[in-house]
Amino acid sequence: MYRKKHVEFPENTPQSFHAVGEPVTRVGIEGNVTGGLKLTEDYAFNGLTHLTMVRSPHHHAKIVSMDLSGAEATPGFIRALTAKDVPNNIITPMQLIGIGPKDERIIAQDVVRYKGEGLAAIIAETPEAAAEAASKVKVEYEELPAVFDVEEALKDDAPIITLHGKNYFPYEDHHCRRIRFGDVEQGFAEADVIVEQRYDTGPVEHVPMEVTGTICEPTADGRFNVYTNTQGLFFILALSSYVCDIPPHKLRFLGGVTGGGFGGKVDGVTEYLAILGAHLTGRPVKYFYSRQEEMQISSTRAGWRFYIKDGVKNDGRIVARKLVGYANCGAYNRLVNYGVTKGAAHVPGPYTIPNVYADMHCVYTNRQPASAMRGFGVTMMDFAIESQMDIIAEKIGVDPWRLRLINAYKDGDMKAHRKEAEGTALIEVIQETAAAIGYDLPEDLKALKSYA
Amino acid sequence: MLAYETPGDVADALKLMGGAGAVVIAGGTTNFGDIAEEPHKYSVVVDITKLGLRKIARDGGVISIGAAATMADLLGDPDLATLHGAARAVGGPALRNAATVGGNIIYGGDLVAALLALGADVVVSRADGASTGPLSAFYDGDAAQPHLVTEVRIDTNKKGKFGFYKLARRRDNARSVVAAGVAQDTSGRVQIGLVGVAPRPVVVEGPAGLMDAPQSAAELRGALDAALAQWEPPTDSHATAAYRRRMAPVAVARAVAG
Amino acid sequence: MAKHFGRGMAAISYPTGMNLGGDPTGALVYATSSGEFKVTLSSVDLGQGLRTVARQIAAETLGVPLETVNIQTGDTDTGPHCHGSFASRGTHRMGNAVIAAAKEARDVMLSIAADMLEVDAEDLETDGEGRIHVAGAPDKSVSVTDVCLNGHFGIGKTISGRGMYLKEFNTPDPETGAMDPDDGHAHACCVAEIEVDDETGIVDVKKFYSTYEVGRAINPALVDQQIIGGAWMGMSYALFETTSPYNPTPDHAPADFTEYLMPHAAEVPEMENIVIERPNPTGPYGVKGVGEMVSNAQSPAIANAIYDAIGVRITSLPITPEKILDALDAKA
Amino acid sequence: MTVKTIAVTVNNVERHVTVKADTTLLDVMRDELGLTGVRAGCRRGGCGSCSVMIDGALSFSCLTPAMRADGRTVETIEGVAASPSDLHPIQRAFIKHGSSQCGFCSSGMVMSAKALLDRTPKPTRDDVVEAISGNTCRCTGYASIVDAILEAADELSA
Repeated sequence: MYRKKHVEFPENTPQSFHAVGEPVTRVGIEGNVTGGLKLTEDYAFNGLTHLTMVRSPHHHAKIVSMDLSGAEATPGFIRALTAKDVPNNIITPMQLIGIGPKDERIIAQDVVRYKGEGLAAIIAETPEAAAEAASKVKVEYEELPAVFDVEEALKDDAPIITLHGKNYFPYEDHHCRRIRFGDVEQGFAEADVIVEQRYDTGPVEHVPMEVTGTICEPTADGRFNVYTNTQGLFFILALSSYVCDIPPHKLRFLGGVTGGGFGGKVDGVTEYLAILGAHLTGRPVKYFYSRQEEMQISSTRAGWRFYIKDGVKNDGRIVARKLVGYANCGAYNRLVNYGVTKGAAHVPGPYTIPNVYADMHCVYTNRQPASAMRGFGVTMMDFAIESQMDIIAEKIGVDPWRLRLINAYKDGDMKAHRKEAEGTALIEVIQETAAAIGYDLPEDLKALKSYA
Repeated sequence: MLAYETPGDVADALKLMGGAGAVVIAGGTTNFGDIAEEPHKYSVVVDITKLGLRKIARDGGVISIGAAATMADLLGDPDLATLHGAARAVGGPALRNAATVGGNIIYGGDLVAALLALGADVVVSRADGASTGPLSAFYDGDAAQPHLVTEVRIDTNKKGKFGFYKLARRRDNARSVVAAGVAQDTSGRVQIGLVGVAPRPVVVEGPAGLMDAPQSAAELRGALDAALAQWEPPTDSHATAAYRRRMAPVAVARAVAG
Repeated sequence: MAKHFGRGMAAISYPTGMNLGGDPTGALVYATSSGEFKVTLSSVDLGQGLRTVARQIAAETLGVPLETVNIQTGDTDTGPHCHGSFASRGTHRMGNAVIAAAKEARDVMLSIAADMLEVDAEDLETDGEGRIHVAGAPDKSVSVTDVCLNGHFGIGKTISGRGMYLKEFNTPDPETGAMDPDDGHAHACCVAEIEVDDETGIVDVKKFYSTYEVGRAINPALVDQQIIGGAWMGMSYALFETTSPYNPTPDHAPADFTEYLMPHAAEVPEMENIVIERPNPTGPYGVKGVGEMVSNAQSPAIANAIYDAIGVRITSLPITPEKILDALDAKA
Repeated sequence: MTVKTIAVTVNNVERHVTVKADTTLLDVMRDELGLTGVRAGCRRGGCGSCSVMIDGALSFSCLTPAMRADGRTVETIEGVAASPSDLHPIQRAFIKHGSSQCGFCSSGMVMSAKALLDRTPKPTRDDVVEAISGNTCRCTGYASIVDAILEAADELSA
C-alpha cells in the first residue's frame, strides 16, 4: 500500500467520513475469484446464432465483386449481411454531438480501407459453420495504393483514402487543431537556446482480457436486449439506433460489468451488427471478436509523431514552444479527433510557457482504426514532453529537477488553451519524489509552492 | 464432419495421416486452437497420444524419450537434468503439462537447441519402416511424406559439459529471440544447437574446449557469423533477423557461462 | 558485456474528465421498505471499481452503513444516462450525480424521521451505523430501517432522490484553441531506476518511486491498485508494446499473446508510492481522476534513465533492445 | 468417429456430454455445463484464463480436445471453494490483497496458484512468479497476485 503523506494545501480542511477514504473491499471481487462473475459472454440464449466477418486481406482495395453463393450453400448458414443491409452505413461516433464528417462504413461498400475491414457478416448456427461459410465467400479486389505514414498521407500526391476527400480530419476550417498563445516567434527570438526534437510512438492495443463483443436477443414484444461489454451504454445505444434505424426505445442495453476496457470498448462495432443480425433473422446473434481480431481489427491507441521546438533562457525558463503533432487515426476516425484536441490542451504539459503554437493533426492512413485509450491524447505527449525536458536540462546545464520546478505551473497561471490553472500540485509531487529518493533539493526549490 | 481418431499403433497412425485433410495432434498446444476455430479445413484429427510413446527408458547410458513425453515429464525425471533448463524455457506450467517432445521437434522449439547440442538421435517412422538418425539430419529430410517422430535418444555415455541459454524479450513464457545449447564431450569437441538463427533449428561446431575456456560474445562472433552465413533468421514481432543474428553469439556465450 | 545503472524522472499532470460535448451522468437513489438503499446507474465498472466508490459515496452522503447500499448498474431500461467510463470521468461525474441523488433521498429520510421524533429535520444527524438521532441527544433516535418502514407502510412516502452532473458543452476556438475541457488536474512525479545490458540492449526496470496527487482517494486500496497496475502498463508502453513493431510499415502485426509483447510478473519492479491530496472543488468529496494518469510518467522516466545509463536518447516508443543497440552503435 | 458421448467427472460430479472432434474442453465447461468461470480469453493457450486441472494437472481447457477428457477428472474454478461462505485460502488472499480488478484472469490465476501450492507448499517468490507465467493479467501489474499466493502458501503450510 502507498504511503499517504499530508501536504498543506488551502483545500485541506479537517473533515470526518465514515465511508469515504476507507479501503473497503471491491464490490464483486468474491465473484471474480470463484468464477461467479457474469460477463456478457456468460449469458446463455436459446437458439443462439453466431456472426463472423469476411475480412479484407488488402490494406486498400476496390471491391470488384463478391460472390456469397459458397457461403449460402454451407450447412448451418442462416444469412449474410452486406453493406446494403445497413440502413445508415456511414457514421462517426461524435455525430451524436454534431461533430463530423461521417466517414466510417459499418460494412465496407465499394472500397476497403484497411487490412481486416469487414465486407460481409455471416450468421450461422454455430461458430464453426460461420467460419466455414465466411471462408467460402469469393471476393475479387483491385488493389489500390496504400499509405501508412502520417506525413506521407498528407502529401499532395498521396492516395486519398477517405469518403470526405481529405486525409485529415477537418477542424472547423483548418486541417488541424490549433493552439495560438502569445507570440512564439518573438519567444524564440528572446531565447538563449533552441531545442528541437522529433518523437514517434507506435500504436498500442488495449488488450482487455475479455474480448469485445455483443449478444443481441430479439424479444417477443419487438424490442432487442443488447448484452454488450461497451464502456458507454447510452452512447452506443444512440449510435446503434442510428446505424440500424431502430428507435432507441426499442433497444435495451445490458452490461455495466466488463472484463477490462482501457478505452477499447468505447467505439461501437460489434453492437451494430449483432442488433442488425437479430433484427433481420429474428434470432439471438452473438458477435464477439476472436483474440486475433481484438489484436488486429479492433481499435488501437493511435501512433503519434511530434516535432517539438522549444526556446529556453539560460536560467532554464522555457519561453516558447512550437509543437506539430500527428495522430494516426487509421482508416476511419473513431474518436481520435477528440484525443487530438485533448492533446492540444496539453502542449505545454504541466508547465507555464508564455508563448505556445501548436498544429495538431488527426491523419487518416490505411491502418486498422485507432481510438481512445487510457491516457488518450496525453500519454504519448508526456513521453515526448518529459524526454524533451531532460534534453533541455542537459543542453543548458540545469539540473532536471530544477528545470521542472522553475517552469512548473501554479494556481492562477494561464494555460496555453486559455484556461486558468487551479488546484495545481506539480511542485509538491516533484518535491515529495525528490525526498523519497533522498535527493536533497536546494532551499530555493524546497520553498516553492503551487499556490500563493 | 471432422473425425477424431486415436490410433493404437504407429502403422495405423501413419495410415490415417496419409489421408487428405489429416491433422496430427499430440499436446495440442500448437494447433488444436486452429482446428477448433476452423474445423472445415481438416477431415480427420489423428490423436497420437495413445501410441505408447510417453515412456522414458534407459539402456546402458542411452536415454530414450518417447515423443509423447511432455516437458513436465522431462522436468520430473532427475536423469534428464541436462534438459531441464531447456524444458523449463518452454511456455508456462499448463503448457508444459501438454507440450510434447515430439511437438517441440516438429515445430523447432527451444528444447531442440539442447537436443542438437547433445547430439541426440531421433527415431522416425514412415510407411516403409522406422529409421534412426541424428536429429540434425531430420531437418534436412522430406517433410512432405507422412512421418512420425516416435523417440529421441541421448547418449549420456558421452559425458561432458553442457549449458543452455534462452535469450528472449521477457524472462518467462516468451518466444525466444535465440536459444542456444552448448555441449562439450570428453574429447573437448563442442556442438552448438541454435533456435532462432534460421528458419529451422541448426547445429554448428564450436571452438574445441569452449566450455573450459569460455569466450565472450565478441570473441565468438566471427566464427559463428561464418557458420551461420547461409541462414536468414526469422523476423517477427519480437525481433528482426539482424537482431537475432547479433544475439546468436551472446546466447552461446551465456550458455557457456551458465 | 556490462550492465549500466541509470535513473530518470518525469513529472506529469492529467485532466479529470474531458468535455465530450456536454458530459452528463445521472444517478437515482431510493430506499426499500427494509432500509436498504439502491443506487441505480448506467455507468460501467471495467475493473476500476466504479461500483465500490459509488457505494462509498452514496453511504457517506446518505449517512447510512456501507453494507446497506447496493449499486445497480448496466441496464438502460432502469438506469439513467451515463456517457460512459472513459476520460477519467467515471468517479467524478457519477460521484457528483450520486451525491445529488443521495442528498435528496437523505432529506426525505430525515423529514420522515423528524416527524417520527417530533423534532425539526435540521436538528437531525445520521451516525453512519443505521440510526438517526437528534444532534447532541444520541438517545433521542430512530433507526433508518424504521424510518423506511414508516415511509412505506405508515405514511406512503417514497424515500428517493435524483442526481445529474453535467459538464457543459464547450467548443474550442478554432483559431486559438481556447477551451474548457476538464475538471481539474491530478499530478504525478516518477523516478525510474533501470539497468541496461549493453550486449543485448535489454532494459531491466529495477524500481519506481512515484508521488501522486489525487484530489481525494475515496478508496485508498483501489487507488493503490490503479497505481501499481498502471505502473506496469506504463513500463509496458515504454519497453514492449505495439501493434506495429516496425512502424510505420504495418508488417508483423501481432495476432495473439505470443506475438504481442507485454512484461510479466518477472519484470515487475519494486515500487515505492506516495499519495498526497489536494481536494478538487468540483469533485465528489474532492476527487480527481487517476485511472489513466498512472501509466503516463513511466515511459519518459525510463527513456531518461536509459540516457543516464548509457548516454543514448531513444525518441520512439517502444524502446526495443534493437533501438538501443543501434543507438549505441551510432554513438560509438 | 465424429461425435462421442464422454463421461467426465467435473468438480466431483460425473457428467455425460456429447462432443464433436473439434469441441474444446473449454466449450464443454462453458456451453454444456454452464461453468462460465472458465473463461475464453484467447483460445490459443496464450492467456491462461481457461485453466483447469485435468487429473490434477494444470491444463489449458481451450487447447484440450473434449474427446480426450473422457474418463478423466476435471476441476474448475467453480470447484475450488468448499462453499460460498468457505472460500479457499488462495481466494481469500486474492480478496484481501485486491489481486483482482476486472476479474477476467482471476479464474486462471487461482487455478495456477492452486496447481503450484498442491505440489510446492512453501514456494519462493520466484516460484510463484514462474507458476503464473502462463496467465496474463492486464489490470493488476501482477504484484498483488504474487503477494496473495505467497500469503495463501503460508496459511496452507502453517
